[in-house]
Amino acid sequence: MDFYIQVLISGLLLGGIYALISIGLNLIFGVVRILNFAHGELVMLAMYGTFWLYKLYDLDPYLSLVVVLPAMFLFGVVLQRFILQPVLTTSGVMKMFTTVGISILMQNLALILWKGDFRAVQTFYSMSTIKFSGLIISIPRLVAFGAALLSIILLYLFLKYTYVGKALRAIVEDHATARLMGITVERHYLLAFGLGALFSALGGTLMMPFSSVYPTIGGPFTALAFVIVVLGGLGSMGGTFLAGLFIGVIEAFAGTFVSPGLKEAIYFVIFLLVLMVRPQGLFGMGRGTEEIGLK
Amino acid sequence: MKKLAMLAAACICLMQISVTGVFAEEKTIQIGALYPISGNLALMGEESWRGAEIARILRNRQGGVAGKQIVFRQGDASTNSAARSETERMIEQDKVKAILGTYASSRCMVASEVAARKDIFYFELGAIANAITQRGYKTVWRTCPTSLDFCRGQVNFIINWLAPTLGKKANEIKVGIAHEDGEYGTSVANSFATLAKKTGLQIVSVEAYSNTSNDLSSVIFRLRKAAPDIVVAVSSSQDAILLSRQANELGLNIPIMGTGGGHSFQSFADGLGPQANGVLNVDFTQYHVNTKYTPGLEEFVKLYQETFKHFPRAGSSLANFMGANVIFNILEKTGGSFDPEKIRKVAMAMDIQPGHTATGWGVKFDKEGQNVRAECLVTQWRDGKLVTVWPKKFAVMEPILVK
Amino acid sequence: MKKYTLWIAGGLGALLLLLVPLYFKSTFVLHIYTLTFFYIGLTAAWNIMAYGGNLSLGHASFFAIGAYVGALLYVKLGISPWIGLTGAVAASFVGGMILSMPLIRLRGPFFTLATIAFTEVLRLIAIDWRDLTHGSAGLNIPFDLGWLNLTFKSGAPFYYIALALAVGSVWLSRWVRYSALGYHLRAAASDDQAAEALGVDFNLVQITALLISATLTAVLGLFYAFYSYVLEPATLFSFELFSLQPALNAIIGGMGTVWGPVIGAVFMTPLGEFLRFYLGTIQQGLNYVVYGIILIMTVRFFPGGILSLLTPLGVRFKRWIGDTGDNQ
Amino acid sequence: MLNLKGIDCFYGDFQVLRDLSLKVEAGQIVALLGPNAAGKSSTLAAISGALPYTKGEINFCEKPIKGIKPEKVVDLGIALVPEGRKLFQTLTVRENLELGAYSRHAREKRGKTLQQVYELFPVLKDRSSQTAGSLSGGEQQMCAIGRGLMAQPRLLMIDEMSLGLSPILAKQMFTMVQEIAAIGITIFLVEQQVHHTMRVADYTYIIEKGHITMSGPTKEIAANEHVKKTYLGM
Repeated sequence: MDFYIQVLISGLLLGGIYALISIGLNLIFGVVRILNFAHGELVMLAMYGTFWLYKLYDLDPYLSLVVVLPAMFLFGVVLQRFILQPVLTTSGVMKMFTTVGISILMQNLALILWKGDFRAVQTFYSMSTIKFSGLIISIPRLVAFGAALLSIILLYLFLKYTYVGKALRAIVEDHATARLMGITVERHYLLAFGLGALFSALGGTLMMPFSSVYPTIGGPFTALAFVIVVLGGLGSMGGTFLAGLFIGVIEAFAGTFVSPGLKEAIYFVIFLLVLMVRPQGLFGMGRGTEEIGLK
Repeated sequence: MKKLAMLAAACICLMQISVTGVFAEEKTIQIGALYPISGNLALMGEESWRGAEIARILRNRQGGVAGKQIVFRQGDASTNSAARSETERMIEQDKVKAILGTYASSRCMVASEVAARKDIFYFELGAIANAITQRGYKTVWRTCPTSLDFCRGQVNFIINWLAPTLGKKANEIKVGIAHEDGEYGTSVANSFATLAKKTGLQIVSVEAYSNTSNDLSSVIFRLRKAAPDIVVAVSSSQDAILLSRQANELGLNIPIMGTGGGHSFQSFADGLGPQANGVLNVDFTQYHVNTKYTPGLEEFVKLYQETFKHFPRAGSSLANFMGANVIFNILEKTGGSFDPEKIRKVAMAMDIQPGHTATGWGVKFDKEGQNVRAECLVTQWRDGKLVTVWPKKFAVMEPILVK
Repeated sequence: MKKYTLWIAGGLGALLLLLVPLYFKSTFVLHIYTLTFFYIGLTAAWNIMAYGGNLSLGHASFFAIGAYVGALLYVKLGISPWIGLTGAVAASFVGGMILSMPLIRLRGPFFTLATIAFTEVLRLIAIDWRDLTHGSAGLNIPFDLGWLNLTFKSGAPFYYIALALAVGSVWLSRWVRYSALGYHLRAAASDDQAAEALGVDFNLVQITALLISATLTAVLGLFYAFYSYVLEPATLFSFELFSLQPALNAIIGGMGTVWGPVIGAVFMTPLGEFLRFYLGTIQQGLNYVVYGIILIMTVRFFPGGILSLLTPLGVRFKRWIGDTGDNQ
Repeated sequence: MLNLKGIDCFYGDFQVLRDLSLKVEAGQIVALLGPNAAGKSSTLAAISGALPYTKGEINFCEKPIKGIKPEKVVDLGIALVPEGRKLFQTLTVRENLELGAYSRHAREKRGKTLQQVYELFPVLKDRSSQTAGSLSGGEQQMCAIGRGLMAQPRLLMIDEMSLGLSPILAKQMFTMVQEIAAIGITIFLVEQQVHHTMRVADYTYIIEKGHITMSGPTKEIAANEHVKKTYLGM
């Protein structure tokens, strides 16, 4: 029994990180309606930021958030303003390919600037664990999980109770009508992209104590985040969180009891099944999704 | 209309430029150097290339081969398809008569196939798949160990050191394998399983995982259940760190033995810190080794540091250095000629005993073109350094058992 | 009169292409041509789905299905790849049917995501199913010369095979475009509801396009496998090489048109080789940086692709190929 | 107040508006009537800046508003209640109303305006914390109009208000419109529902195939034989 609980804990902790990265994507996907193929690269960039702050200035990964988060927010805003905004009126396909271009560009710039080495941060708490009644929990993973939970709650409150948050929700649902209300949609796109980058950066930085970074690390995160966002439902932060945990747990159990090599395949199959049976997402609102491809 | 004409002209130019290379000069020896220097394998590919490059620089300083300077025509085998294109290009456009490379086995399989069908020499200095020299081509040679040699190194160590240390007989030793499911991990794991069966080791668990995975807890759980005496890990890069970290997080108290790749990288120790201590590894010759048996190693490291401004990142550059030197020696003896018969004769006649090259490997090619005197050494991470611990003559420290 | 002379020009062009292997002895040149032909075929096949406004980023799956089925039948059972073709077509047909189950209800980004997920699943299975595919270690096509085995010493036979495949694919994609199916697809692309109001069964149209596109891709995959003699999941299921690249070619050439994909492939394939050679060896990754910039710039400044730059000529070109009305 | 002069407007290759001219005088209720697909919604889209027009000009309070983006048109004091309500279904009624007051001049006073809207439509106050999607058709229409009022417009344009409402409800809504006009807000009604519209409108335009075919004080229009036959079914 303990064994199953241990696997479950592992999956939940992993799912927290996944959720964190995915809410960033959900904001971008939901608000700006761009299929952001460069999402994993945002995570990658944040991880490198954390690494270099640690390496050059001996800054602890958690402290480096102070620098990395604003920087990544700004990066997201710039990306949206100068690269994506100009193609916003073209078809979805074109927007998507712009992000593919950004992804290729960022990956290879990282390769040129920082080489292919995998880099890790070594902190005193990297390996620290909590042990009780035969269960082991990694502290940095727990911290990441807590941060994920906290930031999802904060984001929820922000969307629920602030005026800007309400405007963002309105845009998720119907940006044309939001415009009729006088909502400056483009400016909110900037905000959404910035926040999306910020949450991805948070996920990336919190992973650094127990993970390593290299130029091509982003790809799998992009795919994963898409799966989670679709499962959780567009525009639904709670749904994304649950879907993140769900995928984390599925991955842990499938990996442990089926085969570690097939764990990704299993969640992709679930993804396809969900698209087949309930395309509006397992937990989600799925409202306003008709426009971007769900019937 | 003007736009179109310009576009068409540009297209044609592009075709032309990509098709017409710069022709080789007579006064130099042109060799193709094919490595994956972009894409997923870029890191080790580039490190491997550096080894060959150092060998070239050194040899040119000493007067080159048969009085001619050596020039590398570089190719980027970033994908299998690129490996093929680049091989064709180097042969047809750059007119190279021999190619060295490749680090990754699948790239080598493609590239050497192209080269062999055109009777162009292919010298493999770093890829380890057994099949490379088993296809019956007379122009494909390999100076480095095969994946079977890797596993031989591991199995010898397990039987001759681990078993006595644990107070067990060889056939009581249980081994768990965790390998990345790429071509490297799969072929090494297959070799290990084959060899282990012959020697009576028990394999209790074989876990394949994707090297892009960001969580290996399931691998750890499965290994924990199987409870082996040692985990043989075949990791390509960051997954080596991840495996060790999660083993530690999740209380897998079993010694881990890497198989080159990610376990040989300095980043492994940098990332893990003290936790890296005691992790075993089997690989090409590394830098902390009994230099009596590796003449030329210190010179290599010195020149590497001068050229690239830091300590070599892994032993694969050294292996490529050694291999490139063997090729230069062969060409020296043929007087710079690429005549197949001459090269074959010279190569087959080569007979260097172990302990006389920079990697400590001897040189003796078998009929298939494989250097049978290449061997893998067991190393161990000790205080951030990858120290050779086995076999004894190469060792600079005694191995220790860290769970 | 004018049309007559243009036909002659076209014929001369075709003849020149046929003569290329006689003139160029270099297999490298032939290889670049061959590769370009493969990509013309792949892009044209991919484009058939794009007529309906649907963007697949999972065509590597069909490519790999064709390659694996053909190669496995040959390596394991000794069945000639020419007969194996039927197997490849059948397998990709089944694959297309399976994929169309989730796809029926999806459009836009979700459609694309589903195709990616489908490919990932197949890729992971191919890696895991080692008894059959030898996993990542890969399968080799043995070097047994002969037409029946699709194994040759010179580059010329594959040059002609690839040329024929390219011509065939473009012809098929053109045929589809101007058939009732193509008309329905384009109606569906421009406005679903209007199309459905016209009595077009959108699902049926979409699935038919998918199946044609999938089987064509599989056929190309089979020949590519024998051309490249090593099969491994990392290459055949490669997102960059066989899912993304055809889409890129089509977009850069002009998506949803007959000739855009051809122009895109003819432009991009040598460019990729050229960039890798001239930039990749100067600084690792530099070629892809340039590649990424080209992509971003194309979308931004020429969203209609290269073909849209050629519009003035395009009209004349259309007249030349005997195409009336119906601009793109 | 609002003045459209010779508007030509295309939807792709298809011309939706031909040389369209109309005027909305301050303080009036003006109606634009016409059959399906006559160009009614396109006219509104052109005014609100969502649909560019190739010829002609639109003036609001004597100032040209061509090229002003939809989100800025609201700031001028023009609010549109779109066809089909277009409420933000997952947001609450209150949130919907609040968002109506997004434009700068309206935002400061949104608390006060909200009270006014609640007075006008008491049912919205009761439903304020429900999601807009859970409202009935009539309530949704009230919410949509309320949302338009939240922008503190000088001109309120309502597209197909009666669509999908029961005759009794529709009648109530038109009475509401009169109440709103009484506060001093100019109203531009775009309708297919002729009877009720003519009951409340001061001035009426008839649009057919993208062109104004008839206009005049509502009473005159109602007396017109052609209108009687085709629109009033008499």
